[in-house]
Amino acid sequence: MTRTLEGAIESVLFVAQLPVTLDELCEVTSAKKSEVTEALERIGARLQTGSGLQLVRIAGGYQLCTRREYADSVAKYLKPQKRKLTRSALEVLAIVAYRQPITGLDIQVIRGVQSEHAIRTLVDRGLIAEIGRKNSPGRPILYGTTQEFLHHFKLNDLSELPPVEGAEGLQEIGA
Amino acid sequence: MTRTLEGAIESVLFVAQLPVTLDELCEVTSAKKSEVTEALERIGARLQTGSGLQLVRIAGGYQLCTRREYADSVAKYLKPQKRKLTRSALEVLAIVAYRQPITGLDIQVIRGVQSEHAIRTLVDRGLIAEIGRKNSPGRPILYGTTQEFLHHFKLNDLSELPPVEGAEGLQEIGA
Amino acid sequence: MNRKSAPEEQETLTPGGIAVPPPLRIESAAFTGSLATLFHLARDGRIDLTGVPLSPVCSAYLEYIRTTEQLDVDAAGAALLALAYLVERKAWALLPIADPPPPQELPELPEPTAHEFAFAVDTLDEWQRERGDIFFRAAEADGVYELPFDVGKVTAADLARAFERIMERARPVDVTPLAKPRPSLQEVMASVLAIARTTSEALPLEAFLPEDYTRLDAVFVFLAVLELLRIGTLTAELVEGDVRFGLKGGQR
Repeated sequence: MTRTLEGAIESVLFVAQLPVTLDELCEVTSAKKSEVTEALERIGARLQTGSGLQLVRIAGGYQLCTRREYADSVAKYLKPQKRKLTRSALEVLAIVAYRQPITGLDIQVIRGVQSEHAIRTLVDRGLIAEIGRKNSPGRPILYGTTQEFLHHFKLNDLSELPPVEGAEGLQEIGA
Repeated sequence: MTRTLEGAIESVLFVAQLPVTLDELCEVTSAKKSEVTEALERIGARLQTGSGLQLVRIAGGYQLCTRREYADSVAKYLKPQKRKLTRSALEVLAIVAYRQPITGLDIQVIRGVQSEHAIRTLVDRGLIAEIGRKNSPGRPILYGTTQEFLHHFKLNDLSELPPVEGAEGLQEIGA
Repeated sequence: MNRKSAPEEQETLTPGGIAVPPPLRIESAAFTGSLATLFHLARDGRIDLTGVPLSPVCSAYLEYIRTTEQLDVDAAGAALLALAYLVERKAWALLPIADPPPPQELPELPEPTAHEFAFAVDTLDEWQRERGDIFFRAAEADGVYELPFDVGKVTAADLARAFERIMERARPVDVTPLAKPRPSLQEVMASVLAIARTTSEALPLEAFLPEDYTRLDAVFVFLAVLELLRIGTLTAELVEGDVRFGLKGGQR
């Protein structure tokens, strides 16, 4: 079989355990960005006809994954543990996502309730992480979201989060 | 998109870490052996046109893998992923490997420089891990190498490390 | 079990000004010692109170209150506190243990809360559900990616048969220590490869061995051939039911 740029990219995406950035793909294949982008489009299109896989843009890169239609078959094989985040963890996560860098105390002030457990859970899950220390007494930890956060919600970058500005803006979006 | 048996099988093969047997595929897709076999043939045929992947029969099952033609691209991508340890991280790793269990402070004493960052990196990479606590004030963490360490350096067990005796040997490594 | 039976030297005030319970002594299967010690052990969770009868201790305490002429109120108060604590702890210990409530599900959030993020939270929740339906290749895949090698129709049994055949003809390893160290697998692989390069034909396993070879040689050559198959340098094919090995892509 003749080698194609498409094939090379697809094989790299297959072995990658993380999203592969455009730059990485260019470097590995020694191809131009425009060529790689086009090849990625061709791969995406080809996968749309009959494949169980799809190509997604996620966490700043490209990654192969299974199609939603086959979630039950894959789940039946993998028997994954349901690891959905609870409402309160999601709330803390949203606050961190929009207000990062933010301290645990500030999160607590916004929510009005103890949030340590939720913060711990999110850190353990790798969705938020210490990204620095605040220059105030006690030098509290500043939290921010991680690549895993983008991955968990199938986001490409933080700009894809729905805009949140006070209650008015929210009603418009949610309406 | 409509669901197909082919798509379901392909998505299961994609996520599987090991070859999936015909029986497993039948069970997961609730399809007959003849149907699954035919679908597998269709997948194999489809992958032969332009894909970077191939379907192989191996170890009594079926597995998706990259085509040989793209081995160099795959290697080019995977290699830097594995070899990003800095000189100082390697130095700390060597010290831990030979002196385990060892505390962070002891590592610092041997190297004569702050080693927290390197230790953190190695812990993050799963190459060293907490293997206990020292029975001294503050009960500091004792570090040791992991299975991943052996794997990373293609070692069978720790006895395969080149022999090093005393501090002179260590300096050689760090030199 | 009363004050008189216990040593008298015990202080009723610690240096920190904390009153110490009067030295009521407790004798039981699970614990023998003073009330103060029992209190400390219970507080630190180092004793199972269910095995310690507390009612006689309470009786002894009442006896102590009634009979002591010059009652030390601080000490009596401290003892009462310790007793009350123990009784409560024991009561809890005797209660059936309920399943701990799932901590994450609990908080229906009290006011004030992060209303402005409600929409974002809903969105994240929805995205999380959607994301739960797609799967990536296992991120925890242990090990390094390796291309499975393909030997076509050749089976493990074919390889084993070829191996068995060369082993039958091999002589045992010399008992006398060898003058030169045995070659490494790398070196054997190189020699196998050199032989394979001499012809465009696929060769039987024997072809890679010298006329007179030991079992060790046979094992090494077999392993070398397997490794060369694995890395894709050699291919295997069946010729009249016999497995033959040749260079990938014909001659070189």
